[in-house]
Amino acid sequence: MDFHIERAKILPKSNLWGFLEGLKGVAPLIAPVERGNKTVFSEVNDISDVTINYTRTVLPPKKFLVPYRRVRFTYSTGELSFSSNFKARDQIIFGIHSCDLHGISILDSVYLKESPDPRYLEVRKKTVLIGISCMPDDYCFCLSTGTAFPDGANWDLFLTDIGADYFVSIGSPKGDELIIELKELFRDIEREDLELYKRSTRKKKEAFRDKKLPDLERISQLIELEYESPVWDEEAKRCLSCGTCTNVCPTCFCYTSVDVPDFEGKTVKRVEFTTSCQYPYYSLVAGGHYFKPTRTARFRHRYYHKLVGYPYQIEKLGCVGCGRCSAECPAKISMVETLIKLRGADEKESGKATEQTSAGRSL
Amino acid sequence: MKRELNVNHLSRVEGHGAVDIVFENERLKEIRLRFTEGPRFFEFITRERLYSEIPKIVSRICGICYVSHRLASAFAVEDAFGVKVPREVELLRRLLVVGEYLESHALHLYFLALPDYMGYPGAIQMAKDYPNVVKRGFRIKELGNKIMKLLGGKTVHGENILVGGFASFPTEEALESVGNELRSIIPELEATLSLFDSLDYPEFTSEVSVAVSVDSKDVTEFSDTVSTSDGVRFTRKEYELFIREETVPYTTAKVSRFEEEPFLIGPLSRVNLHLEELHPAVKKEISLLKTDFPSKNSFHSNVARAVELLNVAYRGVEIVEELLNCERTPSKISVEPRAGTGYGIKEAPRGTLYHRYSFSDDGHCTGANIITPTAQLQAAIESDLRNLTETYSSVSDRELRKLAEMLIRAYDP
Amino acid sequence: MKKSLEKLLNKPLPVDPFKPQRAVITDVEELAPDHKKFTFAFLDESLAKVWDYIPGQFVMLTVPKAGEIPISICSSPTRKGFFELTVRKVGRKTKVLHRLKPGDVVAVRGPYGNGFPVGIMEGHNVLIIAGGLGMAPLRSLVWYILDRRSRFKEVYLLYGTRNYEFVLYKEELRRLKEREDIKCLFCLDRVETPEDREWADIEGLLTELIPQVKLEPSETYVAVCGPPVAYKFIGKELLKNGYPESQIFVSLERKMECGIGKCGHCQIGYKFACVDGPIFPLWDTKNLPEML
Amino acid sequence: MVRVGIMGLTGCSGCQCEILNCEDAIGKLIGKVEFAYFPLAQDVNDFSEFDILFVEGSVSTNLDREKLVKGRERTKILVAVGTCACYGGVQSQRNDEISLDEMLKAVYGENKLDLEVFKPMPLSDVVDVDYELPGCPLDKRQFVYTVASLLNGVEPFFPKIPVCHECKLSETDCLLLKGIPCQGPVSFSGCGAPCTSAGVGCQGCRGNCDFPNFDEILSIYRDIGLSFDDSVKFLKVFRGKTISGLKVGFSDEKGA
Repeated sequence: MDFHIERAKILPKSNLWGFLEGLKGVAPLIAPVERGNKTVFSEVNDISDVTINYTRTVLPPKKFLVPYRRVRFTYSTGELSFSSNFKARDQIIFGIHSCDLHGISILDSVYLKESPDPRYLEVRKKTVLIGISCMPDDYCFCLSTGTAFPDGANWDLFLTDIGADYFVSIGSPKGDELIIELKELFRDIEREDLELYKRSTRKKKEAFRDKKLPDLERISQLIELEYESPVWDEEAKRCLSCGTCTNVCPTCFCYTSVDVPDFEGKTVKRVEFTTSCQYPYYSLVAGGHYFKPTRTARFRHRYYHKLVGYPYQIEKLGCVGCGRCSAECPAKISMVETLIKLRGADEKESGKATEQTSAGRSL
Repeated sequence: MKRELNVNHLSRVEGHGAVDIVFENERLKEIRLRFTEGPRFFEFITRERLYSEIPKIVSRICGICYVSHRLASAFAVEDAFGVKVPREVELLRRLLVVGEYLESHALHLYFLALPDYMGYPGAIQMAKDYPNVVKRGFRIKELGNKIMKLLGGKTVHGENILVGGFASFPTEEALESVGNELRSIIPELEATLSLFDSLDYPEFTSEVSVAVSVDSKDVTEFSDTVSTSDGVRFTRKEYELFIREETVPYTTAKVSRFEEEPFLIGPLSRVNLHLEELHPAVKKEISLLKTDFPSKNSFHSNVARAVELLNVAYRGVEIVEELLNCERTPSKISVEPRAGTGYGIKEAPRGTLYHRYSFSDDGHCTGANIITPTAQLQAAIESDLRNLTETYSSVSDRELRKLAEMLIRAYDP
Repeated sequence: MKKSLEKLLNKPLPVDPFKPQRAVITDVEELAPDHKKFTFAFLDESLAKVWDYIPGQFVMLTVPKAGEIPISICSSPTRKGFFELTVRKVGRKTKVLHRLKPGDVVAVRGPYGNGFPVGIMEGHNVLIIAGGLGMAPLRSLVWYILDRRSRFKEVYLLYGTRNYEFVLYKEELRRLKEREDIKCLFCLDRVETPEDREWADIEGLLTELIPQVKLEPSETYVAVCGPPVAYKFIGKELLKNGYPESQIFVSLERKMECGIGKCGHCQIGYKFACVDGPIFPLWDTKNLPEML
Repeated sequence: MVRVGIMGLTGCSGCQCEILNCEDAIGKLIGKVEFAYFPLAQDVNDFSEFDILFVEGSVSTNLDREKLVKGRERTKILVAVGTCACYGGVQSQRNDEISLDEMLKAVYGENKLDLEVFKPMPLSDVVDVDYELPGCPLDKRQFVYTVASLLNGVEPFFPKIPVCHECKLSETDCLLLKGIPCQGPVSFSGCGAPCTSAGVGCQGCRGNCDFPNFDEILSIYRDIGLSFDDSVKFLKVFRGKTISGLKVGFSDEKGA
């Protein structure tokens, strides 16, 4: 047979545990594990804890790239010499869904495009990302955001479930090296595998057929033009400003930094902690002026930043359709519903088109 | 001629207390132990609240023995609604008590009482010369805190202690680690016991003749009945019939009496009453002490406290072992409110604690009564103070004042 | 896309943009109640020689123990070897800064932000409108222009504040008023004391001074800095007098925490005040609804 | 030496105990500060002058008030520790429902006390308070951070963000979504969300976050089966006077 693809391999499902064991031998392994009724990304010691068929984790894998609380520097008060004892470690994050891979690629742009953050870059260089295919639940809308499939090259390996096997796409030299290291677990691709792989794409898209999806075409302009829409007030009335939506978001990156001196007054830590645009203090300047004084302003700001701000700054939507913000919202506010309401009467019409346009984008 | 000896602010006690010793013509006329703590109306603020809110609210009566208040109120609510908790819940509650005693007794012994006998104003100052002794106190306290945090959710006012059980149980690994730490703290507790046994306590014989305690072999066990040293037994329902409370104008705590007499509760009372039921290893330790139990010297409360510390640690190890082999149950059983009154009693570190609540059929509290150890001890302490003043009639005012403070502290009111 | 991402990750570790440079306070001057001007010099002399900035840019100043604050530079880049910051005591960090004395060491990152488009302004008239503490960043622009006077046409400075007590850079501005190459018009909200009377051209608001400016609007660039509430009225008045909105630049205050578009606090609509601003053309206020 | 005082008014002493639990911090402080006044821990106490005075408990009697006023006069910085000192504590939850006389009668009957008694109130009703560290009990880390900051002449920084922040970042299931009453979205964080991670709803012991949305939280409680009255009582336990007069339609102008 002359059929030969170097950019992908087949991992029989029975070899998955061996593969995970192998990964763990290379570097600390982070993977989804069950905790209570939820799934979370966590470092695993025992690979039997790893859960493969999960829908979404509470927090995105972002927490292993940008910790929620981190010390940027320590400085001495006398000499004022700044030092960081931060050292990135090698790590492998396994089991990332496509939306979260896209989320990481957005973070890459934010942190690395201009004034790159050396700390993020160091972590990112030492991190191997291994994705896995998934099926949507009621909160997912990645088909609308164009993030249902792993495009781009910010990942190293991606496992697509094709029935008895995983179709393993190789995204980077680092990914390739891992495959070579564990080559006895893999086999070459055959024509049928490729057919199954293509079918899996269709299968995921079909799973969205009966779901409510927002139409995101021209969304930036829509949001700008609907700035005064009463929909914002209606939705914001229910908003608790609790910050859950931004804390679980794979692309949110805002933080506040505070200098914390020690008792002796000799050294000071500059601590950065994740924050949320939904908190009033976020826009409070010294002197007591709130730039986003109302709940509506804060609520709208999140949509504005995700759907207008990101496209302006990094030429991508800031939403990857993972559904976390809706799934975790204590007030059950849904991003999809809000966007559908904003589009109003036109939605029915353009909703039909969604399927075609998104499909065009994703394949 | 009238002469008054006052201690206006009792230090190293929880809360606010003051003592007046009044002499007239060189004869002792009156002793007043005043608790000047502002009233907090707990019997009132619990009213109209849902039964599930009660333990949380009354927990705030005391920051040191919050576990006792939460459990006593949970017992009362469970009594009113006819709830029986599974063995696992009961064992975890008992383990919680182990934590509470470790924290409370270590705090009292090392930080409130010990400086008196070592000649320091407080443990912070004592730490400079005796860092290891203070460290040991911290270590015991820390383990107590750890247990309370693990089971209760927080070190102080943990919200995980609910009517019907707990919102969540600890993991087996966490329990195992508690068991190991309890085992490894035992030498420290033995050292504590011999330290407190070796201190010079003032010669003193209390005239309070009746000792009262909940009927259980030790503080980590719960019971529905109370017994006294003169052989009377009564149930928790009858508590208010036997222990009578009255209000006196000079103190915000109410004063309690048993058969019109002051009575003793707390560690010394418990050790005296249940000497034979202590853990065998503790009994062996006691036989080596210079302090003789049962003791009538109220200052020996401190030794009794050290005895209890060691005892709860041994019990804790047993409880953890049983827990690890226990059948898994849901952490909280469902509670169906109904109209009625419930009673709860529990041995708090300072003494017997009593809670009573009445509920409407939808589970709202319609009435409450709480009798705290401090209130019940007031009469006994006053009696002891009178006795002390007479015993030490020849010492200077300064010394008498100091002795009075030490005596009151021994009760840890 | 694939290529650009690879490029991002293959970058060598950059110079840490979060790491500040040490600078010593060489002078502290009390300008008005709660307003002080600090003069700094970098401890690293080679840095001091090359460190450059544009009027309207800001630095992130580390006040030891208290934290970082964004402050506009009020000195002109035409004068080398030092830089100045005027700070009002208003929050927990500026309180600590106000306690510092000459000889104390702080740390500085920057300059950040876009600054005024001085290159584009060259060859045109410049109208500078300052309200209150807004005089600080504009002082930088004033001296930049005066030090390169020949590159600009007519220059006006309008400055308004509460009363004489709150006038910043009193002596300096007095001397400016005597110069021929810049026209200064001052107003005060309240004229009560003799000093007020001596200082103010009018009692009233900056908007009342605008009609007095004798410049060809289409040939003029306008730089405005002051309290946000004033922008609406000043903008309206400028447009009424024929100044094109693409030639009016306003400086906006936001809660910058990182200075380099990473922390998010300074977002205005879809823009970041720290990288896209803090100087924005008035035209942007139409598109950034929360700007003013 | 910096002179520190730790004083308790009407409360449970839980916050002072929690301060005594800060073993590391106390160890480091010895030698840096002088505990001039700390009656819970020492019997030699000097109330003459302080740099920093920490006050626990609510003002409930004339003795509390006198002590507090004197303390305020004698200290440079006054820090209210714990929910009682910040908002009035659990004892003030029914202040707006009933008169003091009725309260006294319910507990003490017809008997009179020697003390002058008021409805329990927060320190700020009586004197100026520089900083508030709420919590029942206060949070140890916040106490340590506050002391460290004040010793360095810097004001501590506590943004009033909701408990959900810390809860969600520790990947705890949202209890409201599970039908368990929780005050996380309207309560001031800083505690590390220990209650929600144990599966108990937040009880709001640290008081309000900035601009709490009570309307929405009440409607969520209604959806999970709590009556309006019980919901309001639930919210009132720790909020003292900061919530008195809560009714539907209550919302802050600015945060609305």
